[in-house]
Amino acid sequence: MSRAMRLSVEIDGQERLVTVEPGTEGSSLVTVKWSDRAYEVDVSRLHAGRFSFIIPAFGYVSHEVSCYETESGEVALGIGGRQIKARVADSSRPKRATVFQAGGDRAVTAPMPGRLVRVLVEEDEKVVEGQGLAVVEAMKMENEVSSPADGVVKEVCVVAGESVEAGGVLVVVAAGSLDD
Amino acid sequence: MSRAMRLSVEIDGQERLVTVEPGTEGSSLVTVKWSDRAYEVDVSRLHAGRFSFIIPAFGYVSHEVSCYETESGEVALGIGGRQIKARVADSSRPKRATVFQAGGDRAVTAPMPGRLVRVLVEEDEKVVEGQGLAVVEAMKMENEVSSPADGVVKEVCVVAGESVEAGGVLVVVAAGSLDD
Amino acid sequence: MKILVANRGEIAVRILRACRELGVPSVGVYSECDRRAPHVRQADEAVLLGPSPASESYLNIERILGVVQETGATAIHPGYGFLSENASFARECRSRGLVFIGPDAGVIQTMGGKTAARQAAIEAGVPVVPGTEALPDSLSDEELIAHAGEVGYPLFIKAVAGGGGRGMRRVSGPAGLLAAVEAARSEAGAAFGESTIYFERFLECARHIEVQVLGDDYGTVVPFVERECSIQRRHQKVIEESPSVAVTPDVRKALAEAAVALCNAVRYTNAGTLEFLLDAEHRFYFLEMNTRLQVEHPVTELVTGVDLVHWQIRIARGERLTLDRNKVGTPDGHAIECRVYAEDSDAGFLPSPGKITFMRRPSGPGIRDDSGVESGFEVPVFYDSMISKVVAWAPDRAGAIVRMCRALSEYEIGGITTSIPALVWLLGQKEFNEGRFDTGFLDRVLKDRSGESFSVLQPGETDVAIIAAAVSRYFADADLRTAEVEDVTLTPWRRAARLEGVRRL
Amino acid sequence: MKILVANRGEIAVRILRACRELGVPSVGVYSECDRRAPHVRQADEAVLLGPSPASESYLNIERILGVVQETGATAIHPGYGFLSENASFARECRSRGLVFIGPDAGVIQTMGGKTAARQAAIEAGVPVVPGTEALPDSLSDEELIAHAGEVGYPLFIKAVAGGGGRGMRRVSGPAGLLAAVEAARSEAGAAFGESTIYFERFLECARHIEVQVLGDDYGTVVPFVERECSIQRRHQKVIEESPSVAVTPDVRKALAEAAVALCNAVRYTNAGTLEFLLDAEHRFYFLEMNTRLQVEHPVTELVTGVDLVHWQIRIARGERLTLDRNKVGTPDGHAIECRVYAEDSDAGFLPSPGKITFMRRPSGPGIRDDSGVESGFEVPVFYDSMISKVVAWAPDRAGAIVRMCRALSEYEIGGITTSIPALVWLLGQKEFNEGRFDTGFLDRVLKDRSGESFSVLQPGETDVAIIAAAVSRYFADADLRTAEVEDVTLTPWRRAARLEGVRRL
Repeated sequence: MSRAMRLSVEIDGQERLVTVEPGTEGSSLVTVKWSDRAYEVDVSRLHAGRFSFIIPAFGYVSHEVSCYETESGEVALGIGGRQIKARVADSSRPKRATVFQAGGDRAVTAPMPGRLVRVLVEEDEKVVEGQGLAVVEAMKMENEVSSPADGVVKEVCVVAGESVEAGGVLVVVAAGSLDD
Repeated sequence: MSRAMRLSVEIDGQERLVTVEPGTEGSSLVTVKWSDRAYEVDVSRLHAGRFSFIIPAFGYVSHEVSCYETESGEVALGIGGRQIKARVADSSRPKRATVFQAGGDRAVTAPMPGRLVRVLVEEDEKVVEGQGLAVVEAMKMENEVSSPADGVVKEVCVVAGESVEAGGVLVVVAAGSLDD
Repeated sequence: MKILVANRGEIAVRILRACRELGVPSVGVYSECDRRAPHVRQADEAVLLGPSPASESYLNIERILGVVQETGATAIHPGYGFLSENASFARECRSRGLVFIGPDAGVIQTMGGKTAARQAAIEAGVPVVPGTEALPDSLSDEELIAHAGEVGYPLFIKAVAGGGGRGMRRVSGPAGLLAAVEAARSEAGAAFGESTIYFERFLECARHIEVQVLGDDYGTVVPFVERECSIQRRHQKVIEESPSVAVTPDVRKALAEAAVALCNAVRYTNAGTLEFLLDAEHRFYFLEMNTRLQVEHPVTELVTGVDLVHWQIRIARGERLTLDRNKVGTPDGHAIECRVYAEDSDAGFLPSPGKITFMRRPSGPGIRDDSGVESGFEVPVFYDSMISKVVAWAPDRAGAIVRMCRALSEYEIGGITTSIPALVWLLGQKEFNEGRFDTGFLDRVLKDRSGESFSVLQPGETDVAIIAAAVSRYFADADLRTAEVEDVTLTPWRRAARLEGVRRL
Repeated sequence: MKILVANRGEIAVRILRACRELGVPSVGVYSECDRRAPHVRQADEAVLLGPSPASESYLNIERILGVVQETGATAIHPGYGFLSENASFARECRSRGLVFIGPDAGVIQTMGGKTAARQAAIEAGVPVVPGTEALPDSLSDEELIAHAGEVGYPLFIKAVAGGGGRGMRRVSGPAGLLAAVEAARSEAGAAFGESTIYFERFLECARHIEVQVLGDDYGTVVPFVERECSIQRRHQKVIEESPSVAVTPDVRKALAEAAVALCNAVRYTNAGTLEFLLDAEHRFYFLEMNTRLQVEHPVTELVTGVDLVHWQIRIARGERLTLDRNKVGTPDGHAIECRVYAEDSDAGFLPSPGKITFMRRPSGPGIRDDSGVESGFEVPVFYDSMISKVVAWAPDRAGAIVRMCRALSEYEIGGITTSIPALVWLLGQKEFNEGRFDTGFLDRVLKDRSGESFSVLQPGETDVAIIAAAVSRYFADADLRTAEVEDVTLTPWRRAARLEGVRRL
């Protein structure tokens, strides 16, 4: 616990390079810095993933925050009954590559685990942005998954009745104008 | 998880040599055996230290049991709102030696952490079984610690005002008849 | 009596608690994914039904009746959902000499069909929303248009066998009628195996008001003070309360009388709820009846002091109702219930199943938490996403609202995403606080927000969030760097064992 | 108004909840060992007082008043214990222009001295237990014996400045009197710095009955339906309830009148409690007054619907009492409170501080849990061992008892030993269920048990216990043997990091 750590933290669409420095051995204080800011923070860990922060610069308020990594790799911060999403990465390591995003192909994935009820398109079918591609049922609700862009269905990766995992690819859409 | 384990389990003052055998990979069933008994047990772990056991031999009852090791090394089993104490040891390893118990000297220890309020005896003083030796305060309560046997105070290890840990030795009594 | 609770989640826990309090032995049932669910441990006995899909477990009549036989249960409590309004299941139970804790199978059948229930209400002199009888598929387009004209626009096309908003279409004029009829019939046919529809006038700015009743085997029917359930998202209730700010003592009396008239007419027994629409002129219209316990029954319990589940069981074992009708018809204070769903309200209310890593439930004065999950349990994808109900009581409505806000601020569920942020937002809305809303309110304001997040950082909180994200990651890594892991869930054994290396047999 | 809550544990959480519900900003204070305590997070702001011993933190007047200044608090709620009945602290607050949420300092002083309070009661025409005035240390042995003879045996020697049973001795005849006086004086001197004692008749088979009152600044005093607190271990309350089975409507009326008479006489304001003994002939005698909120106030809240802490704050900010005296003087149903202590009841009720590794709190219909700890918190050795209060409400006493039993069966606190097994045993006692007990009941039955464990395995449970002990150990070790640890508290990060080895900066 005696070494500093540099992290990339993305919240509200903005990325900051944050340094966390521990206090002296046995102290509950850490220093957190980014840009022109430096905060002393009194950290109390209540449970794995649950913290109370007292930040003297912000007065005597005890900020109770829970921090959990979600299935999609984001960090969900529970603050005052709200759920804020963040991305945290060890800045010394390369970022997670974003699959399929580079080329013109878009992988359309299941937003949560469930059962594939219907596939609404076929391979080689032209689709427009927002058009329904497949219906996933979870918790008694049917959820339509729609195309992120205009394009052509390049591949249908699932069949109706199958179970799907969160993030599992349902359909691949080759993006591009329909007039191509 | 694929190997059997042999344990010594002491409950209600009686010791049994118990074998735990895992079921097939991925199964929630284990077999627990001792003496002439063998039970299949459907184990569900809710949390570290918290279990639901369904033991077909005992019907469909789900036994919800919590298991925590106490400061003194015992296992506290929470069963139906009651707290049962047990001792569990890996039978392949030697038992924890009982300090001071072998000779005529008895170490009298603090039953819980606290502050030593008063020492009631002096070195070389004769004491009788049940006689108060020291008073430890914890949680606003004064608790008198008494002699486990007739004997002579051989050593007083603490002074009033000091903090004491659970199990910390307060006084050593050389056991023996007072007429010695 | 020995009761098998043919349900799961919070309502199974609720019923099993009642069994324990009444000293009645209980049997819980569970599907494979529910092995760790709290209701399994709350039951005196717990039996595995089968695989996780409801059709193979909680809806598997044959298997459930098999468990009844194995365990020697003599009664079945169906809860809500699943088999609770299945008349043939109720009939099958009774034919086997089992007590079905609910009304008679014939009553379930009559009141379960929407047009039959409307007909019963009309015969009992209870006003209904203007509408048609069941419209056979054989009707010509002209006949359909004529029926719609009589009802008047805007109107709802509804499935006779409907529920949960399926097979339902709103039509604002004759132009869209025929296409909507087609769509509704097809959806209803797919959902219920029965495509028959009917038309009902759509009442604008109406409230959803309902009356809880209990009836015993000796002809006594007791109506309770009303519940207000107008806060709905897509016809699903989100917040319920009792009493309603819109119901005057006169209307309350008239609602109670209407409820008793209809219940007497069909000889209703056990617990049930009559749903009404109340328009801006304080006129009410019978909508439908739920022949079972409702999700929102706790608000009634808190303003009357009556344990409805205790009474369901007592009525089922032949006791007479001894409630003071005047007392249970008048609210003592005010109660509000918030349904907590495992859903990501910021992502279009997407279901959010998964493992609950930590749970701190609200507590303290005036708060009741009926929950069906706990820390360590994995919320399954197979069933409804409601995981908990928080209920607040206070002497008045404003007090109940602030208490609910306080409770939600204490509620913490780690590992999954819940609707709590959306509830907090909703409780802060001016119209809600002033009691000015109807059944369309929530959908309207949600549309206005067009997907805006319910979890917005307040000024100054961004820095706290950055600190939290960074420090939590720092500690997660630090744990792995240090030999002596300081983890509260690690027992001394495991700590010791980790330090001395892994022991082997 | 901005309130500093000068307390810790469940009562601090209770008061902070009330502040949040009333929209009043709050300041919490804490000692070093309480950094992780729930009250620190429940407060809007939280300030470290100092080291853990109470004298350096929660009793450190100078430091607390310093925090008031730093945070701009304008009022202090002292809770119970600590500074709650310290008249000079109350006076100091008022002299600095702070609102002390409690009665006037002069009233605290008058009613805090036991003999002065007795005198005030006598003057107000309220019956007191036969006894003497304060007996100066200068009295001769003969004079002491004469005073004792007038009071009659058996009698109690009590410390004028007494509390918590210290400086108290029971004497059954003249023989032991003088030695007991000596012992009581010495103990009282050590405990309170004041050795003066007095004699009070010991009433056999009496019950401890108390009356909650609220008084406002405008002369209105409202008495509440009584609480029954006879279930005590060594003068410490263990179970409290409202109403008392022993109090008839006539006695209830007379108790309320006596309470009002005394409060009017001393111009009592804010919350307070008058303690009485009630003998087998339904005669009652004033014992003493607690000039603060009591631990057991929730039972009164549950049978009257009144939030006493809300009213404490409202009275302190000058509001008028608007309670219906008839309503709050008549119980609606029955409420029972069980105090959960961190103690090992099987080891002579030894304190059991330590880290709470898991906590599942009871919930559901009719249950309120007021707790001051949570999972991950280390219960300190420095303060009182009460960690939680469970309160059950039902329409009648028998219903409240079964509900309490149900709640205690759900309550799980891992890592420390608690009094829950002893409470479960107590709730099962025939005399308790029949309402046949007095203040000596619990000590008598405990003596009869002579240390027998409250946690006895029932027939057939021994095998389950052996299985549990072995399997839990098996899994603890198995976790260390397998690479992929299945631990619900392990975040995906840590799981991943563990698998790929420890990352370093």
